[in-house]
Amino acid sequence: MSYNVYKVREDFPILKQTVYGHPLVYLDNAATTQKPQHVIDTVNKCMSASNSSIHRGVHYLSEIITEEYENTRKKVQEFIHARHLHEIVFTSGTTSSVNGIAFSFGERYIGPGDEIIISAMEHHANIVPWQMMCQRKNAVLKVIPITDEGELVIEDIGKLITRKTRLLSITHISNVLGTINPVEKIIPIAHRHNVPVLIDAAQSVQHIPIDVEKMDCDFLVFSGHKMYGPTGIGVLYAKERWLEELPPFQGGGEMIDIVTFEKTTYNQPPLKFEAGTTNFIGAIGLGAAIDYISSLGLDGIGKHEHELLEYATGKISELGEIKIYGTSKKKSAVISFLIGNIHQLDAGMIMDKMGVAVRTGTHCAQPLMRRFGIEGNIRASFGLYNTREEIDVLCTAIQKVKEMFR
Amino acid sequence: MSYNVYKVREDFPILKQTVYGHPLVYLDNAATTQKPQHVIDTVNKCMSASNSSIHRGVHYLSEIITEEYENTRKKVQEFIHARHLHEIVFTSGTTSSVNGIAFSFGERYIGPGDEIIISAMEHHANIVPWQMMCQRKNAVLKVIPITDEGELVIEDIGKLITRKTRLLSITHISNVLGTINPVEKIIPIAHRHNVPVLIDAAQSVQHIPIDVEKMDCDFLVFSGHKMYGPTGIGVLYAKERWLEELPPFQGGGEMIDIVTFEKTTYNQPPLKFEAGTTNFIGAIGLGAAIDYISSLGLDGIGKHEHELLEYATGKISELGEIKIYGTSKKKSAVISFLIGNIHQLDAGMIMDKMGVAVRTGTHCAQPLMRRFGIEGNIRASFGLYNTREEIDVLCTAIQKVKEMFR
Amino acid sequence: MKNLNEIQDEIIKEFEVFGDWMDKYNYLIELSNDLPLIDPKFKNNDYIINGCQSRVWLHAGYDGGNIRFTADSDAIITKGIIALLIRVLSDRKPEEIINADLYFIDAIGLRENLSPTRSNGLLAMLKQMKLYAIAFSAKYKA
Amino acid sequence: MKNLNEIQDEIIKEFEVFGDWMDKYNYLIELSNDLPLIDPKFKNNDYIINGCQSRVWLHAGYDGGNIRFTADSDAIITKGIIALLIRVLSDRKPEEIINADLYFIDAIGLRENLSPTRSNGLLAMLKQMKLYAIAFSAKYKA
Ligand SMILES: Cc1ncc(COP(=O)(O)O)c(C=O)c1O
Ligand SMILES: Cc1ncc(COP(=O)(O)O)c(C=O)c1O
Repeated sequence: MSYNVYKVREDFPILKQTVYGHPLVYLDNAATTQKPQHVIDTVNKCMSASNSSIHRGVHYLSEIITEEYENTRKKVQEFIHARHLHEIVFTSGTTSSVNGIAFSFGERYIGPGDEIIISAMEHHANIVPWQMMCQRKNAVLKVIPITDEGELVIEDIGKLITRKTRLLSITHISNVLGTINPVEKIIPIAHRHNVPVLIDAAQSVQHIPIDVEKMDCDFLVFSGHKMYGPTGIGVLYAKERWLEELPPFQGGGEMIDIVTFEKTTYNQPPLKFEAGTTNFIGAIGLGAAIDYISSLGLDGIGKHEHELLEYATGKISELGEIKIYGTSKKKSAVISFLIGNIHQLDAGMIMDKMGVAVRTGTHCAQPLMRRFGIEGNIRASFGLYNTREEIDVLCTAIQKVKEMFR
Repeated sequence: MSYNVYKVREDFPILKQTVYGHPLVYLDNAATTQKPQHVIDTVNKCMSASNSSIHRGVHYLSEIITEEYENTRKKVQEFIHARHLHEIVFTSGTTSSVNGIAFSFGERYIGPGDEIIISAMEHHANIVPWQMMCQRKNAVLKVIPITDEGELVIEDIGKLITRKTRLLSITHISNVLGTINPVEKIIPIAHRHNVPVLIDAAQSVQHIPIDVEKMDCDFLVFSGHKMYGPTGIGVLYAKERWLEELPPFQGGGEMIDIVTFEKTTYNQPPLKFEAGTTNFIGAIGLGAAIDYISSLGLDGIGKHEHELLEYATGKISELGEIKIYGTSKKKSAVISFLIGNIHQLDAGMIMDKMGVAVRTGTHCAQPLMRRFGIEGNIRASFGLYNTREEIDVLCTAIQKVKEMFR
Repeated sequence: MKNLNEIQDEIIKEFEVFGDWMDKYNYLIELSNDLPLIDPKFKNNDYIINGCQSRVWLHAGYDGGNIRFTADSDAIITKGIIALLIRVLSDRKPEEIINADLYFIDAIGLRENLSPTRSNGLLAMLKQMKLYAIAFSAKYKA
Repeated sequence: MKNLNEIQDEIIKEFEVFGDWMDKYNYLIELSNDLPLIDPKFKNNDYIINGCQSRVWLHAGYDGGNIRFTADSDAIITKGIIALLIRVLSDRKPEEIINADLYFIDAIGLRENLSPTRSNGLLAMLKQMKLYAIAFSAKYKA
């Protein structure tokens, strides 16, 4: 069956909206995605029919909601092809997942002079937690450079790794450049030096199939809200042995085994890492998002989005005076650009009034902006419901911007 | 206008349910509360009409959702009577709030030999984060004892405080005993010794009016899901000066000012403490919950719940062979008890099959259980929608348990 | 002696007569008296299986090719369910235990009691029973 | 010279003629040329107001009881809005600036540009203007 984007759009109530009299053209999907009716209904049902505290109750509602929650864990496991169910930890988002690991990994393994490697294209969520930890532990943060096309300089990775390197943390797909990093090449390099690897999949899990077993990453993190699910829910995947060895990053209810004032022993993973009342409604909503994505199929979604990318790249380039940031051969459906020397904020404000929602600014990647010598740019990022017609509207809006600021 | 609980119940779709053929009698409100239609609708609307990434966008949806989010911050501020808007930080729940403060406070102020004081009636969420921090910093955790009635031994607080005491962290209301601690007495004692105070309001904010200015606490934490709001959202209130002095507990997008690989500077509070994409949908849902509570009025709610407590305490005691844990004069609507020497799990399972949802076990307060020499007990906790008739059903269920295990 | 599935079918039959949950639970309470109790000397932390809601003690003995289980719990309904599990699994060869498909639990409506999320220790106990079987099998094969 | 509110009303009138957003923005772009530009020597980090989306530089001079503002921004629409703010607030006594109620912003539909959540630096600039007024007022009263 072929992918019918017009039918898909009907699943998203928000897309029927008009903005300043124009149909909404939502091209800010790398920031957050819209929710299909199935996710909305699931969250709704959860709050209307099964809400109750998970794990701890022996009563009926508690039983049901716990089962729904644990079923979602299973869905996540299957979605990313993890070997074990207990390798899936629910967090409140990518940022929490990275912070959690940065803390626990830091406590357990990092001492003065040790090194963490990230890349020049990371989102702040994969920079700042490591900086904070390095500062606490007197460790060193090293950075893999990128080319002008926005590709990692793979040859440099081997050179950056020393006997002091403890972890490599990189993004799977850049939220600005769209670059799909060759993790299948990078991870073996790191592993050859016994360096574990964290993959920030915030921008990949909604676009391309993930198989953590094949990929062989040690950690993988992502957010629900960027994959058509609710806010406040995210995932931390970690190989079994890490979850066993690492200390918990938060303390509280549920994550404990025995608590005395003198000493506390912890529960088994994943519960060891899920302190307090988790966002179980959000998690169950995330389960619905996974079901939704699976029902469309990531292959079809990926193909559709790739077509949009090619179409958009062609059309936008044709407009002239456009500089695109990120021209990697393997690219996800994100286009960051500047129009002549027009300030991105000026452009964004005009486009907004034409119903086109794009992001302007640094996209939480200031070092990357600095790498390209710019203060910020405009980013159009596509999702499974975007159409060619919307790209035409985007181009009209760019044209209008050019006219106004000429 | 008098409080009409039957009318109130109509706002909660889940309460219309039957369980094993019996009407649901939900008495597990201290674990989590049910959601009124207004909260469900707000979350629904948020996902259907205004969802977009907050703060960072210049486009229409981003504008609207940011305004809704910041309006909720204002609602929280007014609800707990905080002096400044920026003293309200959104977290993912009480547990996260306590962990966050334990981390940041630990990093900034705690050294070897320093002391943190908690009490013997704390929830694990207000024990384990301090233990973890004390272990990291070689600090000492001290515990205020409680009486057999379940009241803090206030006289001991002054004795426990030394020149090494850095923080006092206690619960406002015990989730097991129902004790309403006299924070208006305790906080001045601590402040007289220059010791700041954190109040765990997870069990109070939905039952009694809170005025942090009057109370003069330094920190106050609570969860949305226990006050008829969504899961995955909570609040950390802190006095302005603390939020300025304390380092952030998580790093990522939004909480930064300028990021370079060498050095990162942070945003102003509250954003400094809200790393990454927050649970803005949950926050807006929490705003709806606050509106709902305010529309009923905490005074009316408190009076209704207190009547339920008195009625239930009388009726349950009359059944005979009941031991109630927590008999403080000032008590919230929670009754923990054991029936003769019947195991709490046996009792809970029978009651469940009669439609009565109570909690059994240690209620995430193992040290408190140990203090009373028990493995666990049964807890019935009331919310704004519970009725006398439901307490009658509870009593019938207890009676049945007694018969079966006689 | 009946085989493992015959016993399961027998239990399912027994439970069919019960009209409601209370009858079922009354029967489980009755059954709790039939539980082959663990020797008090084993009722210690070496043999405990900690659920967060109730405690279970389990011992496995090996006798003439068969494993014999004895147990106890502080909660009575839990004890009744253990009595059923032991009735099905005790005095059997390790292989039978390892390969057992315990469909009776679902059939008599006690599935929730053995769900991974129930913290009564029963699922952990069942795992422990299979582990004992694997251990004995390895030991006496070798 | 017109008082502060007369100027606000004048601006509101000017904007009333615009049928759509693009006309408004075109006018703001035009206005950006009228902005009394900050002396280049002040266009440095001491005078910068950082929004995360655009940068604004602001200088305040004091002349015969009145405050005179000059400014600049890297974004043109931002510059246009600053031009309006300066038209209303510049060359006025500190007290007028401190007490100014800037209702014209709402009236011409630019409220969102001065919302606390917009990170274009305009709200911070407005605060800074009032702070200058307070500072000059204190200095020359004392
Ligand atoms: C007194 C008290 N503190 C803290 C918590 C933890 O709250 P949460 O699980 O929502 O983080 C609870 C609830 O379980 C509680 O009752
Ligand atoms: C590559 C990347 N990593 C991390 C994040 C942070 O995700 P979140 O804000 O959901 O925690 C984002 C999204 O902003 C991202 O694009």
